[in-house]
Amino acid sequence: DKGPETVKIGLITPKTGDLAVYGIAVENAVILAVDKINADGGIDGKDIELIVYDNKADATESINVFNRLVDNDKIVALVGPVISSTSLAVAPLAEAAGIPMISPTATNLAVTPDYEYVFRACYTDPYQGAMVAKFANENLMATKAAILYNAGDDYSSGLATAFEGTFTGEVVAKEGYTADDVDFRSLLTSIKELGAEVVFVPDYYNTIGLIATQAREVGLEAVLLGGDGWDAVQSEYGDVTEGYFFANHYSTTDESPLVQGFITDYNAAYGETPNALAALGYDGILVMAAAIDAADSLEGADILAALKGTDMDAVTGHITFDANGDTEKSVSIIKITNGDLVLETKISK
Amino acid sequence: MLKVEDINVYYGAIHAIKGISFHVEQGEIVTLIGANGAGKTTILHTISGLIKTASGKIWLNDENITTASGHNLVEKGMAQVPEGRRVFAKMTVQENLEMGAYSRKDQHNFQADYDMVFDKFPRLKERRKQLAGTMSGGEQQMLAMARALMSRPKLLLMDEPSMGLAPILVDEIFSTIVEINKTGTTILLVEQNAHKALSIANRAYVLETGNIIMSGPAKELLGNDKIKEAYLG
Amino acid sequence: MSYFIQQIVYGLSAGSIYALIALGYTMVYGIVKLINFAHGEVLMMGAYFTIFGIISFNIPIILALPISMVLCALLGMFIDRVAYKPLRNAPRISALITALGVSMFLSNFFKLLFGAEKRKMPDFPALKGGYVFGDVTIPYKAILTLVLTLVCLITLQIIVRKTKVGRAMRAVSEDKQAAQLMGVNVDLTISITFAIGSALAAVGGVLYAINYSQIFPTMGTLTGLKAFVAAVLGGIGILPGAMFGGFLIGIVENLTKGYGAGGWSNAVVFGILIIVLLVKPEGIFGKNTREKV
Amino acid sequence: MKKRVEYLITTGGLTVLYLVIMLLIVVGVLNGYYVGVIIAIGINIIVASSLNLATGFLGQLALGHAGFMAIGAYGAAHLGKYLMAVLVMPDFIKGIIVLVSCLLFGGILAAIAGLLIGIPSLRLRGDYLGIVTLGFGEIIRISIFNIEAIGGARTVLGIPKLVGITQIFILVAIVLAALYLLVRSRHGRAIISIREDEIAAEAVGVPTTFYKVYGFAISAFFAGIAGGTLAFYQGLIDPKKFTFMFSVEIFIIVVLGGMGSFTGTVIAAILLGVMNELLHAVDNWRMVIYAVVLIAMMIFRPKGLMGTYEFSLVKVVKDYIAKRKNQKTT
Amino acid sequence: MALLETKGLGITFGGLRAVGDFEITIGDHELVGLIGPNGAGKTTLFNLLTGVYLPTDGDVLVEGKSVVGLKPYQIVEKGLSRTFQNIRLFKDMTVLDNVKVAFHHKMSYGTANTLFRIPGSKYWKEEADIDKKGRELLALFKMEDNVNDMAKNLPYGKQRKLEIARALATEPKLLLLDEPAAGMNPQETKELMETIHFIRENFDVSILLIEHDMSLVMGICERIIVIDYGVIIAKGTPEEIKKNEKVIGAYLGQ
Ligand SMILES: Nc1ncnc2c1ncn2[C@@H]1O[C@H](COP(=O)(O)OP(=O)(O)OP(=O)(O)O)[C@@H](O)[C@H]1O
Ligand SMILES: Nc1ncnc2c1ncn2[C@@H]1O[C@H](COP(=O)(O)OP(=O)(O)OP(=O)(O)O)[C@@H](O)[C@H]1O
Ligand SMILES: [Mg+2]
Ligand SMILES: [Mg+2]
Repeated sequence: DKGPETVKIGLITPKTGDLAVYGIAVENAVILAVDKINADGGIDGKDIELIVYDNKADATESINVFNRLVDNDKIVALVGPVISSTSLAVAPLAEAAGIPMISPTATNLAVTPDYEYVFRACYTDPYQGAMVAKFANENLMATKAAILYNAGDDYSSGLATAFEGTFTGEVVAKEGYTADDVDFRSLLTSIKELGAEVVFVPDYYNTIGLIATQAREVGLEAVLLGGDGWDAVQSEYGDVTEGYFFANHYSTTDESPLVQGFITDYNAAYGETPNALAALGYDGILVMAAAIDAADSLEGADILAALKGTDMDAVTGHITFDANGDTEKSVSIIKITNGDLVLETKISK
Repeated sequence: MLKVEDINVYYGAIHAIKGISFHVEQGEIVTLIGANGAGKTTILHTISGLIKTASGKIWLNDENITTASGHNLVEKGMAQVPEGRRVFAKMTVQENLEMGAYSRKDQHNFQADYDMVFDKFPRLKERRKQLAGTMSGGEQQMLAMARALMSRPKLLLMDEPSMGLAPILVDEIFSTIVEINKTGTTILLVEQNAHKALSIANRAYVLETGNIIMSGPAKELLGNDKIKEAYLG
Repeated sequence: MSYFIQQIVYGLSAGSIYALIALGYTMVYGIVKLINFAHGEVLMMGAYFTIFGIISFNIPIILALPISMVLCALLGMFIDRVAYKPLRNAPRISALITALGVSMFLSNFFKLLFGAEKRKMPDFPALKGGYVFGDVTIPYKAILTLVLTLVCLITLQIIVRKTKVGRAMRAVSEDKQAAQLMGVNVDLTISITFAIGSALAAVGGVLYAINYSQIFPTMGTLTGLKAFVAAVLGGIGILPGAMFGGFLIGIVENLTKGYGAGGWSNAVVFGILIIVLLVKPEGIFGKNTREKV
Repeated sequence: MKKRVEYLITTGGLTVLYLVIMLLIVVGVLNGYYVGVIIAIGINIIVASSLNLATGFLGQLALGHAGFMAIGAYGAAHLGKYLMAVLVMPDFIKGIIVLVSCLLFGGILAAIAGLLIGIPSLRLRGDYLGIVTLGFGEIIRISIFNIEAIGGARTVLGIPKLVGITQIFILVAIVLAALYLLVRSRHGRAIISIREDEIAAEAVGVPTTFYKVYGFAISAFFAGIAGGTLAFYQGLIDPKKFTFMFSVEIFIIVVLGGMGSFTGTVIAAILLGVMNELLHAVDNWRMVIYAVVLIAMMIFRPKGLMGTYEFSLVKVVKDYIAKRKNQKTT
Repeated sequence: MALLETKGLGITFGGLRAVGDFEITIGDHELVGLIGPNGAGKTTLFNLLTGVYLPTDGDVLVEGKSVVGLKPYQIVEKGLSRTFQNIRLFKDMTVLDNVKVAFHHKMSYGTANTLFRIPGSKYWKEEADIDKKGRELLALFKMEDNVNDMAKNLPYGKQRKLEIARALATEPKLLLLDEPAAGMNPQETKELMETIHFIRENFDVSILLIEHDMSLVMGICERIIVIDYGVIIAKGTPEEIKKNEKVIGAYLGQ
């Protein structure tokens, strides 16, 4: 019995459309990992064949490309989709098809619980939001918080809701904005008037750059807090985010050879420092490859069994899975200090 | 002055002009008559460069203008009073006249021409500031003629200048055409009102579905029985 | 009260960017009757050109901006020649689709070339801060934006109302064939229109980048759309109307954000547009031109 | 030929087509992937045909159909979730009842929204109406994001998956047939006459305002049905889907196929759907190529692939019979 | 009771009094000409009668009942129908469909009937009925061979005829024709006169006709109304009008 020549793994990620930035970061990291594994001899001597399809961050497209990966390309395992809403669309299909799936970055709570075959490499929105609130409560002793979030984004509004639920002080304002907004001065002025001590702003770093710049402009003195989307904010907006905190999966200042190796390789391949999404993508494929290797089989059920037993060090921390298929990692709280990311503390439940 | 040699014009698959040749000499009034859809407007548009020929040549004063761009022909002394007036509705009478003089190099030198057209069409002088679109059909027709005259054309193409006009204006328009011609402008006139057209023209061509079926001195055609029956009613 | 005034100031500064973009939009629409969806992308490219000039070639912004305006003008003319001119006599909706196609092409092509991520605009120390009146701050950027917008409006008005080119533009907008019969070079006139509109878009793009310190391939899409809404609000084809519409949108947007309805701001903008059009279908400054039968 | 025979021919043709598809699925030529693509195309056909009624036949520029689709999707999904929970009956019957009633419910909600926007704004012309519909679509989208009760920015989950290839085939057939029958009636003639010349239409006795609102509401209704179908196919709704760009994609299908031709809409939806899949080979360039193809198609076929031409099986049959007769007589 | 009666009808655009104090009465089966210089207000009067413009003053009575404020389509239902100065056909519809649209207000089947075409239902009856009527009407205009042509592909003369046929399909009591002979040569005009004659003989309809072609107006109208600057300056038979000094000065010339 010779079996297939390669181990086919699919990746579904947005490469076009508004969310392409995140999709491409994940893709880059996954390709990097696959190349590395193949250079080291592959899985049991077989190369990984990575098949990547764009899904425009759209659910319908995700369903189509998933079917294509399974029916036409005959993949044995799936990494992705990257965006939560598309992961939600694919998860039941993966379950039905018996294809083990690990989404590196889908933070929506509902992605994993109902599906045995579905895992994720990141922690969930409610968990992360709650941990930041806990940090605000216990470490910053904040009594008045404001929340500023992207009302058109489930990641952002999910974190906002979780924060609101856990923060023990008074939430003086919860203000939404839309994905394409660029002018936050009015919102920030109104938050300033209300005297918040901390402002929770769960969004991606580009928007944070804008918001932080304008926060300084309107003279807002409260401390801004954020989630993992903030990662990389220091590279261009170090000055305006000085002294702010955010939750992250990993820290680029982590001394571990795994982390530093990843950063060096990524930098060599793409000329930039990997962000948290890239790190999660990297971990996602490593976990999956390790499981296939451990399973010694290309059967979904075997891989699934191996996945469940995952217990490995990865870039974003030590990974084991709970019954849902979620990782039980602690949250690193990072403080932006002199334009650098400095680990402030680690928080867990 | 104007020579058209064997031109063919198509609208997509429709063969609108089927190998037509004719000429207009300096100082003449030549008229093209023919039923609806015979191709009269198409010919004028082709001469003015609005439509391209499929084959054939057009000469203006011994210069081949077959492929010249429409906007250059005005400088060369050709102007057209288009079918349906086509005045610039949202511009004033004054601005319409300025558009008429658009191609002229002597931009500041046309007061005399204003006087000339206002003298011919006193109504326009009263309405200098009125928006052209709000004027009545007859007034617009006058404006269209005045506008064309502002370029000081040597050759004036006119497409059904009497269409939709009150009888009294029809007479006026035709006498104005004769006047313009007398001041040295050659005229190619397209008309439905064959009787009037033939009575002021020197020569005429009769057009039928893209072909010239008859031509000759206007007076002769006016007496021709076939013409009488088909076009004079 | 000062809080309110501060919101209005921010509104005016955001609004003047919309206004500037709307000027170019409305001008092109006024002449060729085409919603040039690619206008937003030209704006984006204007910002990129400028930033590349500043970062890669170390040109001062005073020089980089005019160069970028020229490049955008050329780009605008090019787009018109390639994509719109062949459809001059086609159904208008076909041209609309082409405009959408060009818009998609440019933003996606740019994404491929330069990456989808947002890039930071260099800081201009001279533009930091603002005049302070009690509790109200008027940022220098806002003043710069406002002044530039007014200058552009006045210049454009003079061009369209007083010059020969302007008259040709108006003639072309009414009747291309008749204009040609007057000796107007229709294609050239339309090219000039696109050139001016696109140069204005470049200015708008740079002002946007200065105000919001970021550029990215899709920056023009929504901004352009809102600028078009501004143009429609004011009365499409009418330059002061576009200006007014821009200010109105900027102010409305900032007030909704300033008073606790940030998530609804775009909805409110579109809501106001709908209400205005229902009351005055031709826009605030528009003239009622009913079809005469 | 009797009308009844004509309808029989059409129904027969559709049945054969359905059987062929099912056969191909059974023998494995059409795998899950192809079936999924067919279903996605089917949904696009429904929404694009509905838009064609408003834009191609009624002649109104409508750039906000994603909004109507969203309303239909949310209405159908929430009612569907509720009904699935409360109804007690065999699964198969329950599925049919829930599907039909929820799609109708979503469609009616969308039609009401169509009325709300249509009544005041249909006196606007051309581009102005386009901008208003665009704005309305955005308002719907933003409203969904801001109304937590219906899901807000979150993906709506737990929607029963009731749509497969059979359902989509029947739905597409019904919607196309309904639109086709509508267009070929006094109502359809009234609608088309408005596109051709509103003033003349009114002058020969067509209540133009009524028919504009009527056409627009029906168009919204079917767009709502498409939205519900999408929800029941995917089992979830991603509120981020219903953007202006999505409205534009639908609009592009209509114009590319030919305004005023349902045949064109079907063909364009299929072509674009297939092209979308083929372009996965060059994923990064997908949108760029799509845009270039779009521009090129418009330049070379400004009236769309089909213009206003309508394919009719009945006509093909008639022509064939006529040809046979000719051969016999000569 | 007169078919059409106007009382002090007038409209002002901005400062311009386009029609003022206009009083006419038209009875059954009349053929009346309306002439006057360009911009006199003839087309505007048609627009007032057919509900396109709302009069600023005065009243329009059709069979004794005011129609002011009604929508154009409602006025069609009252029995007025018109053609346009510049032809307004439904260009991308067939000739037959152009006519069928005009039967709209005589039909009554609803949407349900459209979608569920139950044999023997109203849909079939009404559609069959107008199909027959439409073809007959076109045959009367010698256009039976054109029924399936697109309106835009018809020659100009037939387009004019189709517009008239379409107006007749609404089964009007009064037909308003706005410059039907514009752009026609004398030969075509003669044919048009025959068509109008023919309508007179075969339909129970009155006609009000605007025209600048005197051969046509004088040739077929029983009486003529002349307006200038929106007001009536003369009324009478063709013979009287031809001799009227005012009309000669303002309109006819020499
Ligand atoms: N834009 C066009 N597209 C297609 N066919 C056209 C177009 N313009 C004119 N035609 C056709 O070309 C032929 C000649 O038309 P043209 O307008 O030149 O006639 P004409 O003699 O000026 O008639 P009229 O007396 O009505 O002005 C006609 O058959 C007409 O239908
Ligand atoms: N909608 C309008 N707005 C402003 N002025 C108008 C409008 N409609 C008509 N007019 C003016 O009313 C006057 C009468 O116009 P109308 O079209 O009735 O003339 P007419 O008698 O039909 O002339 P013609 O014989 O040239 O067609 C004209 O001066 C015209 O400019
Ligand atoms: Mg002509
Ligand atoms: Mg008139």
